[in-house]
Amino acid sequence: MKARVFVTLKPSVFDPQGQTIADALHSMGYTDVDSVRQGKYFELDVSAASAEQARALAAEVADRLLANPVIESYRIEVEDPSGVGGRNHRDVSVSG
Amino acid sequence: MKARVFVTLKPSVFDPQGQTIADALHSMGYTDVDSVRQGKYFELDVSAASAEQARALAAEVADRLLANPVIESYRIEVEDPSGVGGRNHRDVSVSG
Amino acid sequence: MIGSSVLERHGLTPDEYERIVRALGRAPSETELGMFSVMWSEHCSYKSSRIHLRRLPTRGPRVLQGPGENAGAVDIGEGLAAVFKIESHNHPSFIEPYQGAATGVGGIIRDIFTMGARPIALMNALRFGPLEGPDGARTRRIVEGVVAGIAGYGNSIGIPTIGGEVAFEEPYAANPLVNVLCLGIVRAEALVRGRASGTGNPVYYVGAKTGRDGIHGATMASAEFDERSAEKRPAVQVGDPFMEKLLLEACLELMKTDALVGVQDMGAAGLTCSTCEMGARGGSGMEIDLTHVPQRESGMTPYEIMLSESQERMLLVVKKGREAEVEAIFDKWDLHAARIGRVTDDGLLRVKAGGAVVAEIPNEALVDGAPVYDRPATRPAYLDTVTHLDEGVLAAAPVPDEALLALLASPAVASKRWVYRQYDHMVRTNSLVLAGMGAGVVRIKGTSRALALSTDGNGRYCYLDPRRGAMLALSEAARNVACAGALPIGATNCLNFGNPERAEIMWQLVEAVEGLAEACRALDVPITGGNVSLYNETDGKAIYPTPIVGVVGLIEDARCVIGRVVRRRGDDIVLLGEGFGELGGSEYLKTVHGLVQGRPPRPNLDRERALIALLARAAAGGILQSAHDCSDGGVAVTLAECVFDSGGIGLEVDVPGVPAPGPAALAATLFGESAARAVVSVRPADRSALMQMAADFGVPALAIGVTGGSRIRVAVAGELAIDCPVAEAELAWASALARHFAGRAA
Amino acid sequence: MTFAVIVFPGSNCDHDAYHAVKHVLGEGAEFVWHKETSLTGADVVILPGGFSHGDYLRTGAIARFSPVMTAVAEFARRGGPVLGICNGFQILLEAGLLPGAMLRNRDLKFHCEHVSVRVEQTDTPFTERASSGQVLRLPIAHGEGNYYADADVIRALEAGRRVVFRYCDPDGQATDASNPNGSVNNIAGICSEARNVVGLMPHPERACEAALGSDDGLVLFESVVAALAGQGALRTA
Ligand SMILES: Nc1ncnc2c1ncn2[C@@H]1O[C@H](COP(=O)(O)OP(=O)(O)O)[C@@H](O)[C@H]1O
Ligand SMILES: [Mg+2]
Repeated sequence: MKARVFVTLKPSVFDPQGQTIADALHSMGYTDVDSVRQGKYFELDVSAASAEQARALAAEVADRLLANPVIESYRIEVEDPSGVGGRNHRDVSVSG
Repeated sequence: MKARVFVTLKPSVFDPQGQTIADALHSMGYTDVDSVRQGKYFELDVSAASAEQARALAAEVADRLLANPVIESYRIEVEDPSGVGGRNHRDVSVSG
Repeated sequence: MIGSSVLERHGLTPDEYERIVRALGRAPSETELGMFSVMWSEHCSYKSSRIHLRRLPTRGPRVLQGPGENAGAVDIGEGLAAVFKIESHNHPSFIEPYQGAATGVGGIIRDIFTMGARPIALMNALRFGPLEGPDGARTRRIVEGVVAGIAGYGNSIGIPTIGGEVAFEEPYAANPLVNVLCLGIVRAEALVRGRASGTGNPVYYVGAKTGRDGIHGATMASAEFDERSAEKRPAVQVGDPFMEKLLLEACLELMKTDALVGVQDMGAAGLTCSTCEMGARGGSGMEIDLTHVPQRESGMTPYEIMLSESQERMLLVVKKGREAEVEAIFDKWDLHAARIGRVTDDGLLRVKAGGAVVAEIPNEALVDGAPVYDRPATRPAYLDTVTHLDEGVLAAAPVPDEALLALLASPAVASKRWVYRQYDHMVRTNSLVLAGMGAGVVRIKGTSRALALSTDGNGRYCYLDPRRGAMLALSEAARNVACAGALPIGATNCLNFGNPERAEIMWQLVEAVEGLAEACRALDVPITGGNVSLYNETDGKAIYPTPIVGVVGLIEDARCVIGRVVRRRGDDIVLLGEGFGELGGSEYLKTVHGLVQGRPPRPNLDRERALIALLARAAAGGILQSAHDCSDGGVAVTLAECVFDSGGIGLEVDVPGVPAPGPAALAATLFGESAARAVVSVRPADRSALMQMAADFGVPALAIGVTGGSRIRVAVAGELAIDCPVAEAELAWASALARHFAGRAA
Repeated sequence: MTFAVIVFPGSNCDHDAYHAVKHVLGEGAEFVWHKETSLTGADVVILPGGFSHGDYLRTGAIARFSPVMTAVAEFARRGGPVLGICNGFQILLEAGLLPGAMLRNRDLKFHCEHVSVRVEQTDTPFTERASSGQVLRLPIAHGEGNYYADADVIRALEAGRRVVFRYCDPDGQATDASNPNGSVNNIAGICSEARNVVGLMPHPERACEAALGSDDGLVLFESVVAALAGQGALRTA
């Protein structure tokens, strides 16, 4: 089963990378891009009996290794195998 | 409007970060995590009239700057403002 | 009257509050209270250490700038000044190792270029808990993060990290130390000061936008850890080395013009500290309007803006009429220079938000108004027991070969390559001694000169005897630069201690400062600045008292620089100085017997001074092939380190035995850590010249053997004590540190 | 002879390249700010090492949009010798002036140390004074020097003799143990099809004086001087 973990800096934390990318886009003429935040994205292949189980595992892994709770928060998406066309039906959880 | 760009290494490209994380997880006892791939995740705040427009802008920006076609491919999600509960209804496009 | 909870949150006592009311002649507004709380915090006001720091010698013929400015400066000849300072970022590095260490590097670099100097070298002194054992996993994560953070910032901005030290001791497990030193070069007459003067001159804000991050960082750095520190976590900031690189280049470009009056970076206590300190130094006032301060988040209150510790921000005062010129320079670097106020003549710091005045405080009150405490100091009871070394245990000593291998593999002695390989130590092409090969040495392009740097400080020594420990810290740092061929000309120090409100901790601090002062006078190395980091303790458990000393040494002819490693087979090995078999507090006792006991070696400042003078002279005379000081692990470890990285050259020596109690005699001779010693190698032809010179300088010198073969063979008083292949010893030494991290996730 | 050293925001080996060319080699050197649009008067162009734009996003990803890069591409198209060192190499890759891309070092750590590099090709303007198979001792200092290109590109590079430098052991053997970052085929540096654009991760400019631990890097700069002297400087109009 696929679990996706999105790790982003907490809103209050400064994101120099996103800022620099936004500046670059502006100087390239993309003035309609108001702001950019950069985060990390993890695709986990997990052996789990259910979406719940997969999500729980992903959350534990995110807590312990993937995300730094001091400055980052994360969001998890699990493809519900029963669901049709996977990507449009998700089990979502948010932390931080 | 929010456009999300997910940049991942092409499957053919070795991902040292993902591999290291997978190894770490295994040594921590998470044997149910079969594999990990690490990518980048961008949240763009864009001024656009429609989801299509936002997606088109994000795609152009991803093509020109956010992703390197030699090693990476990307996926875009735009929150459809008309859609209910945003996150479950998306306009998805895949490249690379 | 104000609630005690409010005062507590601001780390202020009722008396201090009264003092504030007196200074203002009224009750402070919330913003003003916040400003006082950060300026009067231990971190900014030095209220517990000030009266003791006065004891440090800060003057000397070469001193161009002593303590009080953003950094100290010494004259290095040819019209140039070396600007340097050491800073701690201990608490942030525990909370978030990567960013904590990275922003520490960013902060000290700003201190150097605000003086007008081009930063050319970084050093770092690190202390962590044990790499294995109960906290091992957490400690390894902290080490990985701290080293990566220092590398991430220093490498990116392009300043070489040329040296430092790392030690691992239990008391640092919950309170790691991250001290960073930066060195810069400037033409002496071009030194810039952090002064605001010239009524009507505009005040500019340049760099990163102000966010809510780091609010109360300064007070955090002054509050001992406890369960509640979790809430303080948002005080962590993310470093932006790219922004700082732009600031660095833009500021140095601006300083080439004469449009600048004064500049200061916004570090601890952010906008509050930079505005009032510049005003106070210049004997003037300042008025700023917060609506002009670039802000990252909406709806920030004046309190938040004045206390924010967002990184990579500078405050500048420039000459009226030169605005366009100044703004053009920053534009070139894609930086926005925001004009936020002007210099006034009323000695007040006046802060406006739109029309309204939200704070109006005499600069003096904020900068010098803080109370100065002479806190009670009493000798800790633990000293009665730990300073006694029970010889009994030494009976069960392993054979010297095993002891040597154990010492070489101990993290404190082992090669630090795993650390410094992650640091760009060559950028700017000035590094004459590659990392790991001795003290850090950088040449000064355009001159014949070079500067050597070393940081040292043995927490175990200081725990057992803070006065001696501090003397030995300066001694070792000075000896290390002398081993590179340099004459020590100035020092900076970072005093890392526990909670000064405890009399035992205060005693350690006082003893250490007095010891440091005495050593500085004896070796005449003035202290040009430094930093004090207190409250390094968790739930009442303090770190070892740890004064870290950074010494700068001058080498007039860069071609005479020497390193730790012997150069060829057949050279003579000479032992300079004398061993007294002092095992107290030694690495040997800790590693081999698991003891932290006894009194540390007796500092012998006269001999130290003579040895340093001899080393510098002999190196300048070109008669030394290599030199390495005796410290952790004693003469045996020093001898081994002299041949490591030589490509397998061995050595055969015979050292005199020391008169020590029975079973301890051999160990004491080989692994005792008596000060004022170094091992040098010379060509046979130069040997008599060295011996003569040593006699002239009054330094005991003994030719103990030769380089050659492929084994480390050390005899004591004619009896072979150590006989071990270089390859085996070098492998143990080279692989020990990396082994703890191999195969573990970054 | 004039070397143009391009300065991007975040370049930090620009002064090192300048020093090597001007004070060690004794040739002319000039800094060119990235916002410039012309390289008139330049005989050689150096893209120096560093962290352009902080290396945020990807190394070299933002720098390639600098105005000066149009002039660099034009200079290269006309056959002018271009040397990309470390971050300069990464910029050339992002700009498409050289094929492939950089991944993070396989151990995810920054490496700063001297390594051995074997000269594979001597028919480029930056290696003509070296001998084929010569082993140079050069410093590396990078966290993302793990060269990657797909199999076809690698095949084309090898077939076209465009791998100019390879990591090796001191005896010249390109072993896996001597590969500091995991680069495909131990590739340390490559050249363009026309061979005038060369990029490498090691730092020759840091190895031009014995006092710094090695002067093996000097040969790259001496080569281009000889190359230009030989064929008369190919100046940009
Ligand atoms: N944290 C560090 N950063 C950079 N270099 C370091 C660090 N720790 C140790 N080194 C280097 O490793 C070598 C050995 O360090 P150390 O054992 O403290 O030397 P010494 O005993 O002569 O003072 C020195 O060259 C030192 O600069
Ligand atoms: Mg030491």
